[in-house]
Amino acid sequence: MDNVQVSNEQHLAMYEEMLLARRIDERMWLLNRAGSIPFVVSGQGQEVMQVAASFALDKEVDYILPYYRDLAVVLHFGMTTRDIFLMAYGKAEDPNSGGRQMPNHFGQKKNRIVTQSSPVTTQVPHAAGIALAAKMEGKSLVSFATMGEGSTNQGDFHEGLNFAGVHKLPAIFMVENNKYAISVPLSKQVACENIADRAIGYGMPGIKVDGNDPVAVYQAVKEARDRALNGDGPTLIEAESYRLTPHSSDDDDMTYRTKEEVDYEKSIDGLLQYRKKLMEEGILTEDKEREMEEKLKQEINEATDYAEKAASPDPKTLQDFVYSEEGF
Amino acid sequence: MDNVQVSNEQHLAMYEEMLLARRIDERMWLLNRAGSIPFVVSGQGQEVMQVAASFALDKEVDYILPYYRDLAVVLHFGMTTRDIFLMAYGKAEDPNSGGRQMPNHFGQKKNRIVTQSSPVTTQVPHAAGIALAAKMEGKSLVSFATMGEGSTNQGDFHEGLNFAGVHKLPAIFMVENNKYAISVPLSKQVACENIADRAIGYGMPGIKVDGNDPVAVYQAVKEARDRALNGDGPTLIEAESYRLTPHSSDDDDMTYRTKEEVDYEKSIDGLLQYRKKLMEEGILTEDKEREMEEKLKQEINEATDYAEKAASPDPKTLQDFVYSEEGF
Amino acid sequence: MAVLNYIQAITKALKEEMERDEKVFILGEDVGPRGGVFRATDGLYEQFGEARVLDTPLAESAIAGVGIGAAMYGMKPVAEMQFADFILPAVNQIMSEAARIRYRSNNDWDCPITIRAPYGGGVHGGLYHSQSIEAIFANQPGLKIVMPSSPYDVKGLLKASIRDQDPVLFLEHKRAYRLLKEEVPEEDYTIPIGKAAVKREGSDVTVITYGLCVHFAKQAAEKLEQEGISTEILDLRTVYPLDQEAIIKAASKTGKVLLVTEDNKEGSIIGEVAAIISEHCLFDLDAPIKRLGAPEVPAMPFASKLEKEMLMNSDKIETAIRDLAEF
Amino acid sequence: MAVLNYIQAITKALKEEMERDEKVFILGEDVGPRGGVFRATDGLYEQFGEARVLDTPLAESAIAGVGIGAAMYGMKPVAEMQFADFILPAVNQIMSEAARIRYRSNNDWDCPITIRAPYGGGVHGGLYHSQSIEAIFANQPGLKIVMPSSPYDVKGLLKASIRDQDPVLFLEHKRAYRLLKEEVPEEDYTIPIGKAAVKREGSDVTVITYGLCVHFAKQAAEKLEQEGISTEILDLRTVYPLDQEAIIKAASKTGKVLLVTEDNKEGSIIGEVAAIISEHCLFDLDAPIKRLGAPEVPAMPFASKLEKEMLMNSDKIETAIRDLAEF
Ligand SMILES: Cc1ncc(C[n+]2csc(CCOP(=O)(O)OP(=O)(O)O)c2C)c(N)n1
Ligand SMILES: Cc1ncc(C[n+]2csc(CCOP(=O)(O)OP(=O)(O)O)c2C)c(N)n1
Ligand SMILES: [Mg+2]
Ligand SMILES: [Mg+2]
Repeated sequence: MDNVQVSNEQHLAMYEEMLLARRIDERMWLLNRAGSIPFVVSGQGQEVMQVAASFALDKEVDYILPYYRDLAVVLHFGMTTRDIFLMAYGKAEDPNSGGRQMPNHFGQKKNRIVTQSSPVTTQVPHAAGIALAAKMEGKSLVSFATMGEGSTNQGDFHEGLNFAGVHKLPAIFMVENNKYAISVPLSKQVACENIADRAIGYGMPGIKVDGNDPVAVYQAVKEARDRALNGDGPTLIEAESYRLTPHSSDDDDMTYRTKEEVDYEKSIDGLLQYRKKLMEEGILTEDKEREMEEKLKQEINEATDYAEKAASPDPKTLQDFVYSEEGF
Repeated sequence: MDNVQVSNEQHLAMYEEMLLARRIDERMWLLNRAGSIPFVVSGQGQEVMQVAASFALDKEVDYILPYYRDLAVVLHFGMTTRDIFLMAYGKAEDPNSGGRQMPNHFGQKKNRIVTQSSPVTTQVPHAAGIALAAKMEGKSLVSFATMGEGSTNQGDFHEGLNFAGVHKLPAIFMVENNKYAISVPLSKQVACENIADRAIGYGMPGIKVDGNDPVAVYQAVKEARDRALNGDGPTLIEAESYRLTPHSSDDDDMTYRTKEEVDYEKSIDGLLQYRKKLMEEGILTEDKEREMEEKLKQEINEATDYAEKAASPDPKTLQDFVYSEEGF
Repeated sequence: MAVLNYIQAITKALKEEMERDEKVFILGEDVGPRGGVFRATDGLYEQFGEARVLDTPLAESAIAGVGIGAAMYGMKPVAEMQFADFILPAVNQIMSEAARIRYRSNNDWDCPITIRAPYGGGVHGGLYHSQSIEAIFANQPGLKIVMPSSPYDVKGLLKASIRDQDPVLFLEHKRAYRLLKEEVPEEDYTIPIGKAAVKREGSDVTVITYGLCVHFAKQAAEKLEQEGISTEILDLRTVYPLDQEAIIKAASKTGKVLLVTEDNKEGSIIGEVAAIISEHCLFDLDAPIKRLGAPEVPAMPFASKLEKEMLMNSDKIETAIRDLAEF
Repeated sequence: MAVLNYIQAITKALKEEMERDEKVFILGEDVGPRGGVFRATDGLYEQFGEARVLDTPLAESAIAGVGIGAAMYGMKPVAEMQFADFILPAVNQIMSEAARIRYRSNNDWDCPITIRAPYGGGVHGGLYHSQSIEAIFANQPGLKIVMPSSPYDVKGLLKASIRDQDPVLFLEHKRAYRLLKEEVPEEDYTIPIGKAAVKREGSDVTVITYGLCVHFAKQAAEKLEQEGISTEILDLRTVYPLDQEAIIKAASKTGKVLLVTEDNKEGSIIGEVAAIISEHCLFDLDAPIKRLGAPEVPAMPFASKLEKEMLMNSDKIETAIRDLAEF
């Protein structure tokens, strides 16, 4: 496939989605530090790959199995800013879990965002299962599962990819390699040069891309999706970037990495690079940016207000939905 | 490394060990069909690789984690023919488990044959753990774990190899690819061309050898052992052959493969090929062979007799050794 | 009405459910051309084809996990674990995922998967082909565990499990496969999950048990009847969550309770049964609750004598009932 | 004697055991430079180096499995599971391997591994950072499960676990880590595994519990003392295998028994405790056994109000004791 064409409108739309994710994320930290919400886990530094990948999918039919850093992915697939803050506050209206799960355990059936748990990598066999079911029904769609690079060491990664490979399923597995698994650096997680090198063991293409390059990510996912729909089976994509925040609001990353390292990585943040490029190419202007920021800020303010005031789950609901209401 | 030299004596010794394993195995089927022992699971077709690999190890220091088809490996490491029949009959004197486990669940501490269970592939992380411990103690030895090709799809394969790779452990993992996992052919187990292709994902060499070529297997394992002792980490070896018997005495392989296929494979049986070669080269003669067969037969007869007459475990011992006698 | 054995009833239920509902499909090791190592899926590959009777790679967490994914999508997967002992690599998928999907999504998603597995000893299977594994899972709300005791129950309960909107662990006693035979109606019927069944009425002693042990309890009860001892037998059918009402009723009826399991006793299902009785029927009891289970041994040995020593049988139950009756 | 909190007692025990015996080493996720996400291994990497405080890849079955291999070789590994919830991928290694190695090899091999894991709720951890997982494992002969209730007990029991010749699951309540403080002797001491401890003498009602709930029970008992209700508290300490003798004694002493767990009630540890009592002390009981546990919900929700509703606390225990006393 030739290099894909991304229009200026698409560039702007992608950038805006990245920015929204970033601004929401930043707000979360403020709320956490102010004691308003108990927990934050961030996608900062991974927005570029998340949005670019999302644009290459079809949000009307594809199933996504995101992991906890994939704020930008679920926003693209239809979760609203308000939904996200309802989740952060653990409110009854939170569409992910009604306040039952910790923040960023995404799930929303109407948008085909498949419910996630905390134990990492369990979603990988699920993605194979969804792709299998879609294939059985002759549907033209893919399942798209993401995970961190540390998580590729779980047995379920191996078993899920192998299953998808053997049955040539329409699935895409994207590893968001941000160089750390909490405190453990890549070099202590794996001995291979690239996570993408694991693909050959499952008989599927393994593609490594710069996660800060939106066009490269877009193209890799688009090609993977085409292959999947053509019946050519799954793809493993590794997108590289860096985790710009501590692992979560409970973490102190200065116990295992240096401020210099983090500062350097912040200076080459993919979002900033993209902004610079769009500015240089005149696709983004100062005016447009101001407008965008204002709009996002207002959206985030409104969502925060709404979520803060929204009702908490009623303790009387504690025992609801353990089993189907019809069953038993 | 140059091609290894195998002396005529070594060739004969290897051949004799292969033949012993084959003759024991054949006896087991007779005993099973006669109703004397309840269960057989065979290594027929895999003796060549098993013996060749064993010769490349040091049976005085290395730890082996064999799987149920590795009769020839445990024989090489010091288990006796008598032990094997005691095991088959489930007798109290069985050194593997005192009759507690099904046959071919090997284990004998004095010979560093690490106790095995039935769920496949659990031994792979154990091999990493033993290699880790040996490395911590500065011992010059390797751990050697084997498994079937189907078993390489278990999560524990992935997790164990990854751990060994990251910590550059002195371990050797040999996959005995006999083309079937019970009824499921290789093509439905994996989508990769070679199991050895999985090695790159763990940052270790992946070597594929013809499991019917004793010198090739010997050399691959020898080189792997040298690398391990040099601190260069683990190796994944795939040795290819064919499972000449049904999966076990409980299986009917004619429900999923043809007699033609099996007959053809029997005609190129590695043991026969090796015999032919040794005969052609004059290393083995008809006289020597007759002598060998006589000796083995006598050994097997004596072992069978002994085991048949040996005492069964006393029901009063049922609750022994759940915990250490000292503990609690 | 045809006489079927226990495993034929499994095959029949699977076949009928697959004919009834296109969304039902089977996945597992050797379930295809081989028809399963016990032949539970015999003929299904031929009838329904490769797409609906899938031989999977040798990886239980994937069997469960792929099934869970398909179930979330809207299919009705029936996953086979070749032996219940080999379900352990799939525990995370079953507990963290299947059992929590409805609750964690606040009823947005669900996971109607059935996981079948042959459990139990008495076939020279040794430590890893003989285990009772139900207790490991019997503390996970969101999951149901069904353990049928006869061919009739197998058919009705397996159909109910497949149709259930929630994940069901369906445990089949492998020794029952060919040992137990009875008439099984041709018609479609289901048996409600979550309800125990009185399998024999009696007035002196109540035996509460499940799975193959129901058969042994019946044998014992028949023998004791000749001695004038009348035994009530309650078959739990669903061992999680338990049918408290039925347990309380059966225990109160005779005031003398024997609980039986093939599992080792400590931490087994019958501990919870005893707890329910001791909470609710204390003043109806005329004798201490008696539990009969295997000794505290990690798993069942291979050697015949050891295996026999460990196994439950009708003699052990008979003695225990008699002791209780005489109490 | 210094006052230590619960997690400091963990660190102290680890440090002392590593100083005492070179074969003791630690492996787990983030246990190295990070000192553990709860800081249980704080300072150990610096003191003992990378070889004895290993950051592992993110793979729990390997953490357990590699530890088991090392234990079989002769080391004394202490494996950390970052949260008890994440032990589930390692269930096969723990049950099929660790727990069965001695038995299956007829005492030829053994597996002296300790597996530590923080369990329990009350820290806004939601469904997967709050669970009680002991019941899952409490049916596996060959394994021991220790759940300390205070810093003093932590130090003595963790040392005993590390020195034990068999695999021990050592479960630490994460909310206790910084909540519970007490004087802990500098000296080396161990507390026997397998023995329960009377933590408070009393004559009206017996409370049997373990872990953090012992703390809540004490609070309740102190309050009730002022009302003239005298409470005996038995701390199980080892929840598997249970100390039957101590349970029977404590239950018989007052004849009124309250069993408490933070786990959801059905299938929990206290079911087995109730069963033991109902087998052995029926005629010593003056009231039905009462069990207090969480409702039957798959795991603890995140939202404060839901979490609070689900959690065990001293008020719930107080009410239950009073009810029993007045029975
Ligand atoms: C099975 C399991 N073990 C441990 C954890 C605790 N944990 C949460 S995130 C994490 C690190 C994940 O690293 P990586 O996969 O690289 O993703 P990242 O957070 O870097 O995006 C760990 C160990 C978990 N959630 N699940
Ligand atoms: C975890 C687990 N699942 C299933 C089984 C049942 N089983 C025993 S051997 C086997 C096939 C193994 O195939 P392979 O790894 O290729 O080894 P082979 O028998 O061909 O030598 C299966 C499925 C098992 N022992 N363990
Ligand atoms: Mg990462
Ligand atoms: Mg094979």
